[in-house]
Amino acid sequence: MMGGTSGLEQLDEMYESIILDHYRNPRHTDPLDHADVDVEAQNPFCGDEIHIQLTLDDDGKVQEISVSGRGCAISQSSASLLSEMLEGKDVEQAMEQITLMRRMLRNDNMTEEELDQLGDLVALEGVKRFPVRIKCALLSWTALEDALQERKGK
Amino acid sequence: MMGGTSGLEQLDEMYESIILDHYRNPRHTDPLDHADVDVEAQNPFCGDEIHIQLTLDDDGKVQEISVSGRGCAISQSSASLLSEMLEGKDVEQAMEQITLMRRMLRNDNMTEEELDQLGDLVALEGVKRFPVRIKCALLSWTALEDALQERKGK
Amino acid sequence: MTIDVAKIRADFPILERRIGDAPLVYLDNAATSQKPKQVIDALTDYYTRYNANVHRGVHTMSVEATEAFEAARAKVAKFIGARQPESVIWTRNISEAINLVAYSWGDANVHAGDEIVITAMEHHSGIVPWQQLALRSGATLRIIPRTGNGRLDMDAARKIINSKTKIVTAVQMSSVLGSVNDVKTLGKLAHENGALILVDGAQSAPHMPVDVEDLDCDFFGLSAHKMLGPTGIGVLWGRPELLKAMPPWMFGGDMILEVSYEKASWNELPYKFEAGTPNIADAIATGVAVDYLSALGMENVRAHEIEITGYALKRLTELERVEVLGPTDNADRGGIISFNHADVHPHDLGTALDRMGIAIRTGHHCAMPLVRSYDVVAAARASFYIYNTTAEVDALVEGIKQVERYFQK
Amino acid sequence: MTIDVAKIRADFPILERRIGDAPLVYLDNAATSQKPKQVIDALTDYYTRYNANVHRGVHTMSVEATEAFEAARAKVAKFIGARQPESVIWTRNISEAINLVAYSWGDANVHAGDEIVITAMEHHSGIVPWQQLALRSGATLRIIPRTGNGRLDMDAARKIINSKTKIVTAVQMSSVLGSVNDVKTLGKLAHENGALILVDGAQSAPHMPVDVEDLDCDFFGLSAHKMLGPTGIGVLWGRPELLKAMPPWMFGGDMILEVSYEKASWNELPYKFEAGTPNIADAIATGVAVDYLSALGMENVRAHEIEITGYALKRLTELERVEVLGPTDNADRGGIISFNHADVHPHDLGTALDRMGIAIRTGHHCAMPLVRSYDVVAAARASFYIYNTTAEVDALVEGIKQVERYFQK
Ligand SMILES: Cc1ncc(COP(=O)(O)O)c(C=O)c1O
Ligand SMILES: Cc1ncc(COP(=O)(O)O)c(C=O)c1O
Repeated sequence: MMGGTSGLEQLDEMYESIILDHYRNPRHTDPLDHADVDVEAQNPFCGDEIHIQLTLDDDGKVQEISVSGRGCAISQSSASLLSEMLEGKDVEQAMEQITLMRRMLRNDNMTEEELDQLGDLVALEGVKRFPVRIKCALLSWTALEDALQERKGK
Repeated sequence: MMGGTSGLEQLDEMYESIILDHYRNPRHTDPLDHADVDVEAQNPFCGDEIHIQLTLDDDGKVQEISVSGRGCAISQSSASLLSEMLEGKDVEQAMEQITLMRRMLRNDNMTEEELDQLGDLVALEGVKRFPVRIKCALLSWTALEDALQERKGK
Repeated sequence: MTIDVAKIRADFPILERRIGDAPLVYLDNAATSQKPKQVIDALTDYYTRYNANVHRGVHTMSVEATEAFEAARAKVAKFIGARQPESVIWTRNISEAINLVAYSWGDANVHAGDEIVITAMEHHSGIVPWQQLALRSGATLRIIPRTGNGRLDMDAARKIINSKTKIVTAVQMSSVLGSVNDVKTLGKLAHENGALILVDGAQSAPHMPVDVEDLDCDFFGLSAHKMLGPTGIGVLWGRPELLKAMPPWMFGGDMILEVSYEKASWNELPYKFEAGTPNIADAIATGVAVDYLSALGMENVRAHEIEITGYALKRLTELERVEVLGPTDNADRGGIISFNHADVHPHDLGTALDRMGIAIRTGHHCAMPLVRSYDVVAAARASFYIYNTTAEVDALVEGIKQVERYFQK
Repeated sequence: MTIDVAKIRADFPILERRIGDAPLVYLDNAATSQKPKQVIDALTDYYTRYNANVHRGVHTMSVEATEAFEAARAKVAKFIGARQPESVIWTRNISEAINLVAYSWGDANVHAGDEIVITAMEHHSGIVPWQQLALRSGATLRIIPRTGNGRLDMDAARKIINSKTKIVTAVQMSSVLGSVNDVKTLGKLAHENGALILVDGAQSAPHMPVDVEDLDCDFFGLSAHKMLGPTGIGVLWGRPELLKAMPPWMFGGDMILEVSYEKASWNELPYKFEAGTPNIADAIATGVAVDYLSALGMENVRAHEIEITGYALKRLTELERVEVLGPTDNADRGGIISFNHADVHPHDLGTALDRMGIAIRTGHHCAMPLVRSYDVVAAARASFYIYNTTAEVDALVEGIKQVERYFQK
């Protein structure tokens, strides 16, 4: 028979159980009526869609979060993980996490401390070994980054 | 030394002495004041130019001939040979010669009779072994053919 | 008679390739086909023996290159049933071929109030040039819809094509659904209404006999890379009288008869549409690709693909969680099968199958409106060619089952 | 340091070729260069190991092909001193690159009353796209003349380039005269007048160091086939901010972000300008060609060519009946020498030299107005590259002498 089975084990590097859990049970999916940050993103190459909504309090801290979309396990779990990451963070801190996330996927040298700071997000590290999928993992992060940067610009 | 000498002998197949003679001493080059057939042609790829002028008598016989131009030995000698061919011919006969000339250069099977009919023009037969030069040999012939055909069309 | 797949496979060096530990199972032929060594050797032969710029050259290699280049054109003409080699224009790919028509013919002939008709099955390359022509000219773009079972709605076509229609464009085989469309009838409808028809042969020319005279179409396009040829070369065929009347589009060397600073005059067909140094090597190799297919016989190529597609449809529709987009009956259908799995996103499926050496395509397949009409944003697609076997179909199906289990873990 | 010609020659299989009994002496490099085996092998390697359509593919070979394709783009960017790889757009050849600018930038920015400035040394591909843009827009085409000794008349340029000028286009090296033009100064003149400059690098990029940042030009074009690369691929480089502002020209797969029937949005640079499946194999091979040249060092390439050109000028000007068109001093001059023989028409000379294995080009070299300005309709042209030797120059000169004698018979 062609197409040996051995190959599938390598997938474990990307599809950690925490990823599959977030894919099947995405967090914070209820839409918000009103949002201070509202951004939609698409990956034109695979059709993945993400919609992020946030409300911020007066100190610029994230209050309410909604993240929803459709697409592959990587883009959707990453978005769900992003929603958890945002809990209790202010804009500065969120931006920091985005930068760390990017660096992890770019295979930059990361210190122990930095990896610690990423928490559950480290589950996405394996994606870096699947270069075409990095865009999937970053879809929601790039969208949020753009939206926050634009907000800052105002 | 590079570029052996043997090669040049093959040129004799194309540059028969009669060709070189017509190249150096082209016939019928004086322009006519008035012409019944007046056609210019160019080979855009090598820049060769030909100008043919004819007067015809009432029976459609060629009376006066002028053929001039500038270009390579093949295009210019062929034009000069064409001018000789035209002497005393009527339009029908000229068209026949043009067809024979084409066939000879296309390497069609030609009968002895047909080759006889071409007379001096047989000197151009060697051109068929130099495919890029066939256009040179036919430049004036195609121009004349077009002009005569157009005349007939009227 | 059908084709000898084992013998064919021996001609394709890439089929020896392994992906990780697994042998390559290449099922992405609708994106691009693999190349037989004959085609690859033609490139090497050209570059090691007679590489030279064509036309205008008096030296031996230039003459040889010109002859081979023009012979390739004649081979392609014969392959698609075109009577005049000069009606075959080399382009980079079919996308350029369609752009050429939309700009050169379109800008001269399509005006405000006119209608341009495309089908619901067009590739982006068959949508956007016409959409943009419509925007430039003020014409209206109209779409022949698909039926529920992935066929063109020919009744609707009869209404949509009318006296306002200037041109109809249609894929002969859908790159997503595999449907083979009745472009001959569309052509008749177009002609009855004084319109032209352009047939997108990107997926048909590689896989079935094509005869532009029999189809009675006005333009036909193809990409060599999908039919055993190299990347970087395609063809626009057009009825000579149309091409003659069309203004040139790109300007430069080779397409010119005479130039002064004030004006230029144009060379004859096909050169009028071929500006600058052409893709000589790849044109010659395309001639060899066409020789290869002609030697197999396009009827036989088609028969093989009907067989393998039938088998694949049978096996894929047995999978409960898999849904095939488009026709599941094997009539008027080519070897392209798009499908979705209820539990595994196509992107994840593609990555997982790749680990087993199985190359499929996933995404919108450059046909967003069509894919979206199935209420999905992406699909997986397996597509077959002359070297594919039923054993490879089995590998695909077994692979899908394993991935299914993996994602249930 | 200069280059090791014997070692280089061993890399070019075609140089083993014989024409009849004579070894090939290839002096038609301005038309197209020969290819080292490294470049030819890159094609074979691609087609036998990782041929797949680029972008969008999840399977291994598609990823490999995409990486190699984009790496080649980055190599070309580096080779011409461009900082952003995405500012390098693959085209079929430089002719297409110029057409792209004339259509996309030109139609949007050039209007009636504006002026377009070209030089007297442009190739047809650098004349006709601008001439036709002028005709479409109502702009005026103006020509920077040449001086008697085959240089651009820079005093005239200072007058001709004015506030009405929208774009200046200039060959960096003339394909007929070999003159190297001061395009940097032309660029300054253009910018001082609020105009852009497009540099035609068809003959310069293969033969001398090029740095688009140092030249401070706005667009730069080249054809790979003239610089050891395959046929069918060229490059347009443009300043990113200009390219970003320009509308796309060809429409189709890959250049699109999102499509509905009503509208489409465009992908980012460079893809916005690359419609349909690109010429993947030839792009990758172009990267290898650039590697080859970079390993030699473009300074060394230039030094070798100055040497051989100097020798050729000396020997050719010794021939009484031969007249060189253009500069006979070897300063600011590349390895292209056009000439005429008083008694032998270039066409006859070309055929005769071919019998001795010597490949030169004859005709108007796609630069009719320039050639005519020398009051001839055709010229012979010898052009050199890295593999040419002074012994080959001797063969040419001896060949001309023999032909001279032959035509005296
Ligand atoms: C200066 C110059 N520009 C443009 C071109 C056109 O190149 P291509 O035919 O590769 O488009 C040439 C080629 O001869 C050239 O020498
Ligand atoms: C039906 C159809 N048309 C057009 C194209 C575009 O082909 P290319 O990218 O070679 O221009 C494709 C390729 O996917 C296709 O399948």
